[in-house]
Amino acid sequence: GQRREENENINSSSPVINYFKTFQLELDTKHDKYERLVKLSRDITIESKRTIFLLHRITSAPNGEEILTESEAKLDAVRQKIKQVAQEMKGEDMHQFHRAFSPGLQEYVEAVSFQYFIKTRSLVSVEEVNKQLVFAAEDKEEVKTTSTSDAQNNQLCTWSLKVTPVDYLLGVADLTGELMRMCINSVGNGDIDTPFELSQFLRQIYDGFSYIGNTGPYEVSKKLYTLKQSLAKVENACYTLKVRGSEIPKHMLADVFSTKTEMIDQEEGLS
Amino acid sequence: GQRREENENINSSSPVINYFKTFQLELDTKHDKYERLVKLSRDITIESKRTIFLLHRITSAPNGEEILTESEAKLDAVRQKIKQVAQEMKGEDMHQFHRAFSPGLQEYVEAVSFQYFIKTRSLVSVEEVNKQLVFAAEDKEEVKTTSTSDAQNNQLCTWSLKVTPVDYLLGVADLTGELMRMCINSVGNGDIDTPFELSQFLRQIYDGFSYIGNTGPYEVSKKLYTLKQSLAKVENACYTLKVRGSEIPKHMLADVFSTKTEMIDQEEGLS
Amino acid sequence: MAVSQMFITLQGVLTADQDIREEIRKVVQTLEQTAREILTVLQGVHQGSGFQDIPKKCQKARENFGSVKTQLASLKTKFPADQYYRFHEHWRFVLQRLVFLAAFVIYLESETLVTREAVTEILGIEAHRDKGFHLDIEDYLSGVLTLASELSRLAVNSVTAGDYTRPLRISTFINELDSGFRLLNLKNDSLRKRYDGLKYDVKKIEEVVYDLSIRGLNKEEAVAAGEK
Amino acid sequence: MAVSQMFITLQGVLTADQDIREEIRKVVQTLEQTAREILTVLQGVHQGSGFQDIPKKCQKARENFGSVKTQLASLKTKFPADQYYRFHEHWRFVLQRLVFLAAFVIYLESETLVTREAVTEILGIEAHRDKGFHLDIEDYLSGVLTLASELSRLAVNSVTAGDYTRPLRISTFINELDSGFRLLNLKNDSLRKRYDGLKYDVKKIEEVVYDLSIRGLNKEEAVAAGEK
Amino acid sequence: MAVSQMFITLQGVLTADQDIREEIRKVVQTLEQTAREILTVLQGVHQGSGFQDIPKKCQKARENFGSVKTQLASLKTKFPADQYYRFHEHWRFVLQRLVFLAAFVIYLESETLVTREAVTEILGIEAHRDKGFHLDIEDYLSGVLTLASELSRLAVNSVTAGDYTRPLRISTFINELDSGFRLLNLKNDSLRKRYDGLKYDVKKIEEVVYDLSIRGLNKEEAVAAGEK
Amino acid sequence: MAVSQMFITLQGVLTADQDIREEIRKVVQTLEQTAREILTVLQGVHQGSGFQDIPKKCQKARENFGSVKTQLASLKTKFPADQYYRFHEHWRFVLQRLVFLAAFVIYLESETLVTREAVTEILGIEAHRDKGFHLDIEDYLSGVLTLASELSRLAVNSVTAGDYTRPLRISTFINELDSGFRLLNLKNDSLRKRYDGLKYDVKKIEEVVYDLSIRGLNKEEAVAAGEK
Amino acid sequence: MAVSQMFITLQGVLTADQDIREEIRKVVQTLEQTAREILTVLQGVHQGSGFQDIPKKCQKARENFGSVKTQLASLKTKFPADQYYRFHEHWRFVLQRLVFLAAFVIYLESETLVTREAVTEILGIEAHRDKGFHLDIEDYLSGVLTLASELSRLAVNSVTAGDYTRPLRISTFINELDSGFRLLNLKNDSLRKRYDGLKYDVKKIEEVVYDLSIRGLNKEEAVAAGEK
Amino acid sequence: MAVSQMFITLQGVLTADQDIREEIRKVVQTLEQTAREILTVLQGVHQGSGFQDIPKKCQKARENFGSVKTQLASLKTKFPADQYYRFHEHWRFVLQRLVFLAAFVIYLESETLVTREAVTEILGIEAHRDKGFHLDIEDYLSGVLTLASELSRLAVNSVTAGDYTRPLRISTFINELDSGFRLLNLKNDSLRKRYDGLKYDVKKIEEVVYDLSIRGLNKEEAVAAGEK
Ligand SMILES: [Mn+2]
Ligand SMILES: [Mn+2]
Repeated sequence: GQRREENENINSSSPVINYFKTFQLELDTKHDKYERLVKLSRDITIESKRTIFLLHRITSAPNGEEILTESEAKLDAVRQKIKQVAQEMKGEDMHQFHRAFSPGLQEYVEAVSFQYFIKTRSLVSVEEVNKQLVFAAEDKEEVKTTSTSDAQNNQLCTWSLKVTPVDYLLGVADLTGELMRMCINSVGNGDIDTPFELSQFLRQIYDGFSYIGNTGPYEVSKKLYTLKQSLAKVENACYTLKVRGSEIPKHMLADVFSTKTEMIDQEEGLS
Repeated sequence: GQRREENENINSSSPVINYFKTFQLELDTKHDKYERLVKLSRDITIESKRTIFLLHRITSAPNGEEILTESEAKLDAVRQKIKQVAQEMKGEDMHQFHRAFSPGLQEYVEAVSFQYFIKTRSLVSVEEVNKQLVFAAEDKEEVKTTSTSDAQNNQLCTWSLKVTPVDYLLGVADLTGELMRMCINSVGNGDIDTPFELSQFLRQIYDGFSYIGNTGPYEVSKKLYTLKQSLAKVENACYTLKVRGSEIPKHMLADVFSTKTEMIDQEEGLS
Repeated sequence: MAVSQMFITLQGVLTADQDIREEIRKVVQTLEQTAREILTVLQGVHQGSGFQDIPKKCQKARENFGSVKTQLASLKTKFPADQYYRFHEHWRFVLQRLVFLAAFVIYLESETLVTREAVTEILGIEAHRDKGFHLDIEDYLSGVLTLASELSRLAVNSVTAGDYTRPLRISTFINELDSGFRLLNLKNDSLRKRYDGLKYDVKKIEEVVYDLSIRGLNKEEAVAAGEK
Repeated sequence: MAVSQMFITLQGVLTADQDIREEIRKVVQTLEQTAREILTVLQGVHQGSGFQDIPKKCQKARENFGSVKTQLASLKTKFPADQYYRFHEHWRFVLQRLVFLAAFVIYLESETLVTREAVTEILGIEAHRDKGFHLDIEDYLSGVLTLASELSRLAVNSVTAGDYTRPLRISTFINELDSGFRLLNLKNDSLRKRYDGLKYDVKKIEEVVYDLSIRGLNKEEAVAAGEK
Repeated sequence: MAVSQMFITLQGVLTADQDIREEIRKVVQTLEQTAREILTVLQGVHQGSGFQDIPKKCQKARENFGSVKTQLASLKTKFPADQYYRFHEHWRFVLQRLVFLAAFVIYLESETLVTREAVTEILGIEAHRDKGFHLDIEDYLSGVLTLASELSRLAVNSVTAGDYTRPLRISTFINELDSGFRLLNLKNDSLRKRYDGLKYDVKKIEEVVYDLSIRGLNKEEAVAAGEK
Repeated sequence: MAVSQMFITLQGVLTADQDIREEIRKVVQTLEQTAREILTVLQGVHQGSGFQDIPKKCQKARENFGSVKTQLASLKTKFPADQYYRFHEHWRFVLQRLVFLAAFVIYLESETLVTREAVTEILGIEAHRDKGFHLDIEDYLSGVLTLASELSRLAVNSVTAGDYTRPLRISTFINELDSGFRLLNLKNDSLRKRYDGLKYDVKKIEEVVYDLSIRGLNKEEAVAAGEK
Repeated sequence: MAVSQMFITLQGVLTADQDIREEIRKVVQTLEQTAREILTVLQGVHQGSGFQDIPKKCQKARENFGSVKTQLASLKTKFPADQYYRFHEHWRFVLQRLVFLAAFVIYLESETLVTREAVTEILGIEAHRDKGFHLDIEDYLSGVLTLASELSRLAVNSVTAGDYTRPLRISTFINELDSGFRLLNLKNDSLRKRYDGLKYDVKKIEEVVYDLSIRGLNKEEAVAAGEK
Repeated sequence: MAVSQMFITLQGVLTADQDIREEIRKVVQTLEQTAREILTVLQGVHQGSGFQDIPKKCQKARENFGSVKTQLASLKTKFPADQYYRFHEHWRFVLQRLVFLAAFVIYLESETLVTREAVTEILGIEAHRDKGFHLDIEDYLSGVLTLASELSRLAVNSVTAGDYTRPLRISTFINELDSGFRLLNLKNDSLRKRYDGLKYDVKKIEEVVYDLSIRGLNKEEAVAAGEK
């Protein structure tokens, strides 16, 4: 064909070409990092979700402690992944890559705040969440790699990652869904105190979100509807507990439950 | 609280619980596999895209061979990733996980058919694509792991993955976008034969897709509009070449281009 | 010409695929019809009088499962055995429904949870993928969740019919199911959504049991039952 | 109360964030105004008479860049230095536009491609992220692509103005740019879409050069130019 | 010119069509107004005092149906009889609403399900397609499903009003309806979706009956009824 | 040049317009902040303890409405009086919200429906279009519908807080509202869609009343109330 | 039982309806297949070599229209004649496509606009609604608009193929069409949207004619044509 | 009952509003019809022969604007003068179209840009908001942008018609327009989007001028013009 061949040869040694080669490297490096972060984020999401499932398995005191310990271990593992994100972010502007790992962090906030609620019946603050995301570099692995190149970094080096207020809010908004599930579960398990505690707590969060209203970003406002529905479910559950409790004097309730438990024992014995 | 504690203890030894523990394992295994496949698919997509970019760098004969060789190496690397997908699919119904890796395969088809067009000026068939996706298991690594457990598998074992007709069609539909880019590039580089070849080829693909029409799945029909636009761009480019060529007798064209090239040389010499 | 020939071949493949789907759809329609008939038979247990002749209803349902077996046997001839998940969406819904119906029959007969193996036997299909046309685990679980919701309804209606012990037994059964499901890590899909409904079934039954307890109706009956 | 207090604090953070954005928006608006003014100055080169006094126009544009510097200096005081990418979207568009304008001036002055370093100097910002308010690489590239499209227009208009050599020089320049961009692996984002436009600019200039060639206008001029 | 002449003719047809639609829209608006009035009359039955004078309310609604008849008679004059389905969408919604209202009146009067024939008589239209302006079967079914949901509300409110037997009768009626619908093989359209809602109505009414049973309120009444 | 002179004039007009919008936006933001604060105050009534001090909460809300009045007074100075509808979209949402809040306060104080006149008095604006900055009728209705949904929540929570008579009163109130809305011929717009939600609020409250009735809790309370 | 009997009857009607739709769908599928084959034949004219044997291609398309006639004849036997609009959606799309194909053939043969009457003759259906299975006016217009866009493509490709006079004739034809459409008062529906696209076709063809004019290629050819 | 009385009053207001809208819609339809007729008259200038009798066409269009005046005069009687923006959306589109048509006539007559004042005079409405039914500034600008795109088409067609000087004059005119728009600080709305299209019109016209230049057709004509 009638292609210009000489032109090419000239180009390949041109300064523009060499200049663009550095751009190629810069862009590829950035995209590769972004991709690694997306993968880490997916891992963080999945493990956080599994932690939440685990925490829903707490239904009574005996297995409670055990599950809390197990969830702590799981969250530690998640934090190890977050540490990897933090390492990738060392020296970077985290906002540049934020979209890549934000979904994972939100899910982590959901899991960690759920665990915190179960332990303390209160809301974990964004500061407390972030406190756990400061990592020291004393692990064997890192020491090994670090000691060869910059040995002086050996002990001072820490990595940290900050959950943004918006990530935190989005995680807490999703937490309310889990709290609603926990509430309905409690009613089903005959636990009549937890639902009232939960409705109190959820109302506080709901009031908080309505106070923020539309001053936050769109993603936060978008979750308000679901949040309102979760609150309605919890309020309805408490309403039902109250209404049915009205048919019997309050002091008898304990008896009712113990009787019921006996009965179930009997049933079990038969089968 | 008034929680039923005994009930839990009974449950934990119940046959239903043990039964569900097997479900837990089965589901987790499946989800983990799905996740690994999604990650592989992303890798396949990215590397295929980069291969396409590489192939667009062919503008003249001298660097053509070199780039083709390099693209072959890149595609080999992609196929190694596809091999990992195939390994994951060994003994599975690939349709169960198809959604996880289908985007990657489509992008691979796009890349491989683009390379094939450049080499042969024709359309690679789905059979030819699949022929390259049969993998032998003679790599050192696999032999090592295989030899311990089932040694007899050592030599016979092959893995393969089939691109479905729909994946193939979707990949080819996207290929037309790349062909359009190649066409416009050619015009810009003063190559006046390639655009006419491309318009011929694209029209054939377009006619093929119109022949299929809406008998295929929705995703295929959805791409028809873009395909039509790409064809229009290519037809317009050829039209322009023809119209401007009409102002000068055909046999003079070669002269015109050589003159131009000289001129450019001159320019370069000055700078 | 090469390209047009290739597209004619591809179009052939696509058409063949659509023909398979058409065939599948037809069989699935008859399956849905049969499933609706079994459902109508079993719905009778919710009626006041229906509590007496549960065994008869189960018997009748079991006969209908004969037709289901034939239809499913026909279904599996409609497509290549190793492409189950290629066409899964077509029968997924009706299969979940059939699992529920089988699980309901088994529960009414023996008050136990049907296993995946047992349900596949009733339906005349395989329990494991590598054996042939099988039952997907999520479809099995989905059918079981429908059972839970049906049982919460049954608990309510058995009280209306004057049977005060059944709700207690249902309560035990459903609580066990609930503990089982809690072990699972579900994705955010339709199964997860259906599982979220289970909590409400558990809650409903808990309320029925509570209503009986505060009226002492559980003991009375227990005694009465003991006397029988 | 703890929770409500926490939300009040969060709301404070969000409000502060919005205030920052509001401040940024204001500065960006003045930047857009200045950019439009520079554009109007430079657009003059497309007019028949404009080809004579290119140096004067560049000079005037350079003066305007003084205001840009001041405005950008003000912009960087509006937010914490390490949160560039948090607010990037706000100035991204205008910065790309300013890169284009700087690149256009440089091209008109010296017919060379402005480097990232040079453009940041003109704008009074940093070339590298770790130094402070910098120029994102994709914004730089995006501005350069706008230059390409402006040059294809310039090639057309310089023919109208009777300048037959400029198109040839633009052709060489743009071809080099094109070769450069081909080296990049772009994502499917707006930069990619803009890069796709480059092919059409190259094509357009090729057509102009062709039109000149078949009329022998390139040689004539080359000679004429040589004589001057 | 031939082409323009042709388009003038076409425009004539289009205008005629638009005029028809305009006419239809106007009549449909008056129909909606009348339907709202009937609804207001019938809504009275949910109020505590409303239970006494149901016959009077039905009487008043029947009078309003006189206007409906006139309006529908006018509607059918607005377009050629064989183009019913061309304009169906315009009156579909209000017709479903009127079916519901007629079915509600009939239920309140006689606690039976209005037949398609009966409803068309009340509305003064045809039951069968080939006779003229008729009632489409799916519109009939849709109206009946609205009745079911209204009855579940009525069951709740009749308990509040102290009428403990009505829920039992409603329960029987709704169960029959449910069995009836189970005989239908519905497409996956809006009717199917509305039918899926029926099971919630069934469940709601069963729970009302349960609430009465566990408190012995059903027997009491039954005795009281026996005594009367 | 004539054209450029003309555009400079036009830009003057555009700038003035944008400045007005900017001013409006700022006032609207403070209005939204105040509205959110009132909401936070009033939401306290849903808390178990909140039922005691409703009057105190209303008092506090009324004080906040003082700020609203000032802010709205400021808003109306920001644009020419006859251009209300030109900028309507800016304050439409917050005005609907304020209507709701005023209606909620009035309901909590006197259990009556705030009239359009009353609400405009609380907000310090005009009831009628020709008097100046007024309350659009659809905005009024929209705010009232929000009240209905808040009251259905209040009915639920008042039972939880042990107040069994409030739901009965809410039920009567909502039924009246529902009848009122049925008199309106709404267009197929967002208001119509919101009105469709009203029937769910009506139903929800009827169910609360039902739950109280079947347990005799309505009578009990009535007696207790009589004793007071 | 009365209700179940009634529903059995209803199901009979529904089944009949579904069978009709199934039958229609099958015929429509074969029509689509034939339409695609005609399209493939006619698309050949865009290939450089295709310009020689247009008559042969038209001939072949005409033969295929024989099958279309048979298939449409079969289609109209599938449902009662007065329910055309009940099932219109099923064949609407393919009918528009066939109108386009017939209009394309007629244009290629005689460079005239096919009339509604002519197209119905080619398809073997009625031109007027009251005669039976007819061609809806909007479907006719939609097919004609597709022709316009195909002709703009043809204008481009005929130049590529060296035919410089055809674009001029196409331009005249399209301008007539455009004037025709401007006589219509279209609703704001899909036809209106498609008509908005016509102006791009007009513009495209005008640009082709321009390209020929400025190079004197129109005159050249005109002379050549005159010489013939 | 107080509430129902209140809602009856509200319905009165709503009805009045709906009647106004209906009236407005009718007048707007006749305006659209007239606008289409003017457009048809003016489209003639793009045809080869149309270039001769531009004055006659303008004359005819001017007559049609008489009807426009009457219709607009009728429109402003349909609603209270201070509610212009309440109903703005109804006539916005047609008003922009009329602005374009008036601007086109003025351009054809005098090759100048119609001022806002002039266009309002042609339409018989006010230029300023406070005088009554006026022309919104953004609607004026929108109409002017439509003119730009029409002129780029005219440039192309005038070359086809052999008029080689008009494109040069159009080019100058459009460049002035472009500079004018660059003085505006447009919001990110539909006007901004339409303005972004202006640069394509500018470019298109520059390419036409280029085509003339490179072939020496501009000089030729200039000479010819000089000779006249
Ligand atoms: Mn969650
Ligand atoms: Mn691609």
